[in-house]
Amino acid sequence: MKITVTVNGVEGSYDVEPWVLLADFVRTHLGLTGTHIGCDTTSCGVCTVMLDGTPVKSCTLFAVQADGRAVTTVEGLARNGELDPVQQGFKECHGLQCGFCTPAMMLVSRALLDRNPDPSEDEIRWAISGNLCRCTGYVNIVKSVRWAAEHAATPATATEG
Amino acid sequence: MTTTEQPATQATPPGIGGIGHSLRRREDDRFLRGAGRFVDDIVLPRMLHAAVLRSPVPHARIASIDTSAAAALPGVVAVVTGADLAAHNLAWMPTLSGDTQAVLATDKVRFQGQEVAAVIAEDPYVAHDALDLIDVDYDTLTPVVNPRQALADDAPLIRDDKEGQEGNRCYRWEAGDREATDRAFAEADVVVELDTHYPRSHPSPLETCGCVADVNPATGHATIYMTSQAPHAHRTLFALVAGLPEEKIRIISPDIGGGFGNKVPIYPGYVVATAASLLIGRPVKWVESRSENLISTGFARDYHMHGELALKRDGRILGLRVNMLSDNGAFFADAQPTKFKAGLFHIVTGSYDYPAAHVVTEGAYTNKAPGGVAYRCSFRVTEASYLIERLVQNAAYELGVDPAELRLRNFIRPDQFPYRSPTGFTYDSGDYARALRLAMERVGYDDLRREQAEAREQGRLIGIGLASFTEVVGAGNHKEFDIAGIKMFDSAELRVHPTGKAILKLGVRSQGQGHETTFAQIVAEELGIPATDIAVQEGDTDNTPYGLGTYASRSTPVGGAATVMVARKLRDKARVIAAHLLEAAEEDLEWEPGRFFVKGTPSRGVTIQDVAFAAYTNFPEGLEPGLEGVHYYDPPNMTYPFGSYIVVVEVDAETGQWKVRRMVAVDDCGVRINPMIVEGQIHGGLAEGYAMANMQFITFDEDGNCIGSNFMDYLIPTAWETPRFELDETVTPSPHHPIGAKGVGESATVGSPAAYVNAVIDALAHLGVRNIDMPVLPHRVWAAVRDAGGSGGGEQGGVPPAP
Amino acid sequence: MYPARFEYEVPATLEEALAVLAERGDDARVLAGGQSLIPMMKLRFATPAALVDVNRLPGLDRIEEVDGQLRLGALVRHNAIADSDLVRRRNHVMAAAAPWIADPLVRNLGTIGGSLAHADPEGDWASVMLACRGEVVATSGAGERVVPIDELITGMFTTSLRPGELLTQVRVPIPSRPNGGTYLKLERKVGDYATVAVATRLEVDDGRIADAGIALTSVGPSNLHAREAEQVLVGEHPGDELFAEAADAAARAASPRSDVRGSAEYKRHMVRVFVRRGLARAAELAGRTTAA
Amino acid sequence: MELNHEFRVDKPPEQVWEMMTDIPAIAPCLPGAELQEVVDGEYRGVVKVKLGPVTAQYKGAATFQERDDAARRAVLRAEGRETRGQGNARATIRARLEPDGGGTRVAVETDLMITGRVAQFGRGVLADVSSKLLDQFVACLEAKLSGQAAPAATETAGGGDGGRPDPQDVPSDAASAEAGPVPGSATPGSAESAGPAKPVDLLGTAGVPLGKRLLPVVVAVLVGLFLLRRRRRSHRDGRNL
Repeated sequence: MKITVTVNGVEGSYDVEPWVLLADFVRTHLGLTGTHIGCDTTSCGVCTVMLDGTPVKSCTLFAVQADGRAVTTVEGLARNGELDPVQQGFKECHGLQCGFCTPAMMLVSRALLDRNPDPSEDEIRWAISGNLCRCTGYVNIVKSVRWAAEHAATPATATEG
Repeated sequence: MTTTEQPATQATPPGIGGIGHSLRRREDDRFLRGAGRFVDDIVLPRMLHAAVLRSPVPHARIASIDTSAAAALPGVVAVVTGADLAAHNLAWMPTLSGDTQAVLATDKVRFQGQEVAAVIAEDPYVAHDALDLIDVDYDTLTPVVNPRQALADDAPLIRDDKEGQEGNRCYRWEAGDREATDRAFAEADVVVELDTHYPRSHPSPLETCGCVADVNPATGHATIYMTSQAPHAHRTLFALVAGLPEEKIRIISPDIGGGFGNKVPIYPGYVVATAASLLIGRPVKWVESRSENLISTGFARDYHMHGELALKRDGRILGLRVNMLSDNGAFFADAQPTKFKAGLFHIVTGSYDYPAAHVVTEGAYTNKAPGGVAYRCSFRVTEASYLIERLVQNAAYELGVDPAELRLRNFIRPDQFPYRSPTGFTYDSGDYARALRLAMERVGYDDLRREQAEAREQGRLIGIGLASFTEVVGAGNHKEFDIAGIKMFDSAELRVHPTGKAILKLGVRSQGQGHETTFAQIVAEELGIPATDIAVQEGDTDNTPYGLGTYASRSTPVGGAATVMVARKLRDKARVIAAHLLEAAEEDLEWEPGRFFVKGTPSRGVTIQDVAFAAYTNFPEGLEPGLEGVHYYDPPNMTYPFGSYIVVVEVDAETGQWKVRRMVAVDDCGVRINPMIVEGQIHGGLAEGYAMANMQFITFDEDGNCIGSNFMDYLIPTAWETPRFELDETVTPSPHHPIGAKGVGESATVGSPAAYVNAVIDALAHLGVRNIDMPVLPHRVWAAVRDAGGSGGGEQGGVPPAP
Repeated sequence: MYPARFEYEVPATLEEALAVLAERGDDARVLAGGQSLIPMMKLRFATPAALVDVNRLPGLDRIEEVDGQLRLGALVRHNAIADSDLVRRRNHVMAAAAPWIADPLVRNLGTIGGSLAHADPEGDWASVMLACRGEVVATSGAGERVVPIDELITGMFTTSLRPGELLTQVRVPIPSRPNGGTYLKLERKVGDYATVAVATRLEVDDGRIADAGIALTSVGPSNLHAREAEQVLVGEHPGDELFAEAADAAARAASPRSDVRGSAEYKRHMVRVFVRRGLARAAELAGRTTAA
Repeated sequence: MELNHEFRVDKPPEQVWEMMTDIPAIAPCLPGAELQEVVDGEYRGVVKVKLGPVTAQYKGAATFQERDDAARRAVLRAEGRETRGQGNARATIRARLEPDGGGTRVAVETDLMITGRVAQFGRGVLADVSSKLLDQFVACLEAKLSGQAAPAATETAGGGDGGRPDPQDVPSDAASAEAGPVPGSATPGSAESAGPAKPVDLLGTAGVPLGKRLLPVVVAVLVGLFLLRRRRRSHRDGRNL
């Protein structure tokens, strides 16, 4: 089936079988492997992408459903080579360890900040509660999002070392 | 507030970024852009896809397998069965504990989820379509789902494949002194007992296991990209299992999406994919699903423990007696040092000083997945720490002493180190009382006890749980520690390039611990080369020196020490070159981070970069050129991180729900190389401890079904439930580690479960509740409260049912 | 992770959708939010021959107040309900339940119509609707029929929707009297199914309970409507003793099973606790509200 | 899982015994079942199931392990598997008839073992499904034994299952034939006629949120090829896991 999807700002036409999941399409057809797959039951959220600006689990959506819509993956977070404040925050605050859940966490965080530029710790924890992390205990992920909220408009500050 | 024995160690300026700097991680850059490279991201030309057919039944004889319909499906290249593998002598493989494990079942299936056949196809959808077409006829047998059932006289024999195996016992191992312990118990005023099951758990890293096997049909070279925490050991085992020449095997462990012990063993999928690639001559990818990961790969825990603590009325501990029965599943595949059949469980004496202990361990085969991996812990220390910390807490209730006070009375004192424990460990260093006092101060212990008493009068339940754990990490020393015969040393190779930049190659493998940053910091500390100028390479057996890998918190204690040693070797050589450049005697040179200078004339000096250039361009006559070296580090002893955790909970007795109000964790892991990363490791461990205490477990029903086979049943806490942690630290360096570091990746998982459970028990202790097995589920709490008045003693066990 | 093959239809209008459903009959499954169906397909528990994707049908994503009813299009996503001021003002039970459905990302796609049609006994919306006397509109080529939730849910994963029918709208009466309600759910973590959940609703008139709604989740083969417990309440003055009596009646109505989430005994106990607490909360809210 | 049933039929034991051991005659009482052949005393057949979005097909066989016509006791062992390898079920059924006045008391103990991918997804519902299927089967059997037209076994099983306490609190007696059947659902009437069984919508049966529970179960019932009726006392559960 032919579909037209705008991925990270670039529109393209693709031929895809209906049973191909969006996660698989993004990874295999587009080679955007920053979107990961971690479970079979729509539980872990490591496959999160934004669909028309809303975060969704791309393993629970067929690629054909994205026809005519805009998909943003982690590869589309940086603008003109400059990291999004969320990406900077994750680095500044050690919001990632193995890096497997990180793309999803950052996309959900970006969507949260778009809606609520100054979220409380509870609001952050609630917003990321559809996504699992095994490494960080979430502490530094929360800090990273706060950092991004506080540095929304400013460029990255120097890091130690 | 931070207390340290020595000033915070930041000998180097931020520009160099040695030990003590919270350097931002170098590996982050690729992950932040989605440019990490995990096994499933690897795509090779003409690559095929493997899918594994698994047994739906826990115990059955295979009557027949019909693969014809699957083989006939367009797109299917091959269907592989155990019989096919047997023709190549690959149907069975050795486990890490010297047992054997079926790659694909030939005779019987012995656990639900066991590998029975595999399909190799052009794409993964077709591979899965074909799985549906394989017809297997099973003659089902009675499943054994509980180790006590396994050891009963009439239990069906699970391992009828093993010659001479008569029952389902897979090992028996003792430590300590039985007679001395009996004597101690004879002198006791009080004996406190605890019978508890540490439930089966699974590390379940978010990336499942998988590989891409690429055997070149022309050269016979096998390149295997694999989710491996121990690529070198895996290469050797592959050579032994598959009979491939070891020089033709290259294991590449790319970015690893979490390991936690799950990626230590070799799994049938790796072997099948490699064998298929070898036979077909094309690359083969195998990536397991989440449920495959949960039902078939290395589990952890599943220890049935009985502990008895002998005490004097004044609170002095006299001795400990422990009987432990482990559920090892269908194959004894525990990842642990050969000599120790129950890992280092015999460190169960804990942080306390008493003369006698006796530990009897016994293991049973059951119809469950094999494993017994060190899930974010050092070889069964988690179970040990849990048992002793629960026992001590319960002893306090029996004696009417405050649980903190009882611990303080019995701690090993700082002046007793090195301390020889009654089961044979030599603890390197510690100051347990200081860590506990700090935790008590941070949490406001005395005020909390007052609040608890007041709340009880109002009918509210508050509990304060403590755990003062001692861990043992950094295996090994070669005399006692080997895995499958390979001694547990580790290695580092350092090459300083002419321009003063360096590359460090290690035998260990990061799975998120930040090795690319911390190990560079060690070199920066020792050589003064900025950490940002040092690349760290791991996980490619062709390009890194031999090592045993990353698990059991051994990277920093062993790989880190190897790094220090190789850096020091190069610094010694650099001194010779510097002396040559400065035309001074070596002994007249002084070292400051990054620079040698002539004593008394600081301006006369050369930088390490100058020296590096000279090592290739202008070295003294007779000196070997270059500035490279390698070191294999055989640790003289283990390291013993410790800490004290205090958890405060509120319990709703009506619903059995409990909520963590405070969680204060004081950790002492010796010298901290990168405090930011250390804290991150502790956060993760505390969260996993909470998970196990609260919700995360695998159990089985009496028919042998694995309950907890997916993330809807195997529950992992989200950010919403996970408590907020308050960290603090003390620093007691390891005296035998070259920079005094001890390792930290697992302490928090080892120490914290007892603190959470103790907190819930503490809230209910006045009602007579003494045990609720993990996970402390609301219905268990409710039942414990309900039964507390009766003869049941308010105990809630969690042992899976036997048919 | 690899669903079996199927044919995909994506009608642009309701008429088209109904025609496709009529033509496909039992071969086709309706794809709405897909958050239950697609996982079943990934696990290959479900292998439908065709999916009819109704997500592009216009007009099914609105929340409106019409004729004393709250009307929600079948494609209204859970999060849209959680975020809706109208729902918050008009229905306490729905407002309380919405944020606890699945997890935030699933709520972005999952729909109320899909949930009701899926009829999972551990699903939350059916209990909410039972307590609130909701009904659904089932549309087919033959026209529309309005089906009360009691009649919609016929068993575990089973509804009285007929072949060719599409659930298009959910209707919930807006009480005219002071009222309150809530949804209490015991889940072990975000995204977990309820161990036990209870929807409670009260309407109060002149100090007496004029109408009551109680329904139970995860304690029977389908969501249970605790009618006897409701009858205990109607006509009486709200109060702790009365609520305890209703709670006992509701607990008797439950037929839970022991499983990994808890013993049958515990679940029955939790029904009692939640009904009591839920009614107290409902009464508290009713005391605060005035007629709509 | 053990399911114990006892019931009384208003007919003499010899007659009940004859009817109950006539497997081909009672097999159609199992929703969606088709007895395909009898080979050397082994009854072989398939059961097709449809549950919401879930469809599955089971094949299985049952044999008498013991059969004492004089004492009117029998042990039937049945085993089946899902044709795509997703699960297995096994049951041992011990049946015993005792004279009871002019009628017959029937006691049946079923030891049911269900394994497979679906059984891994939580346990409670599987048990629900098993009981429900047995109930449907029994309702049909009872009708047969008492010589009435068989009720629509397939289409019972709404929320208002007679075995539950306090039925008035359960959603209506959804046994109405209108409730949810899918065209082509086997009814006992049609199933009795020869020909391939069509998938049966087991109304109240499994499914799951995420495919959580399903129905290897069904096979179990194939098993149940026999017996029972309204369950008096059934161990439904077991214990806390």
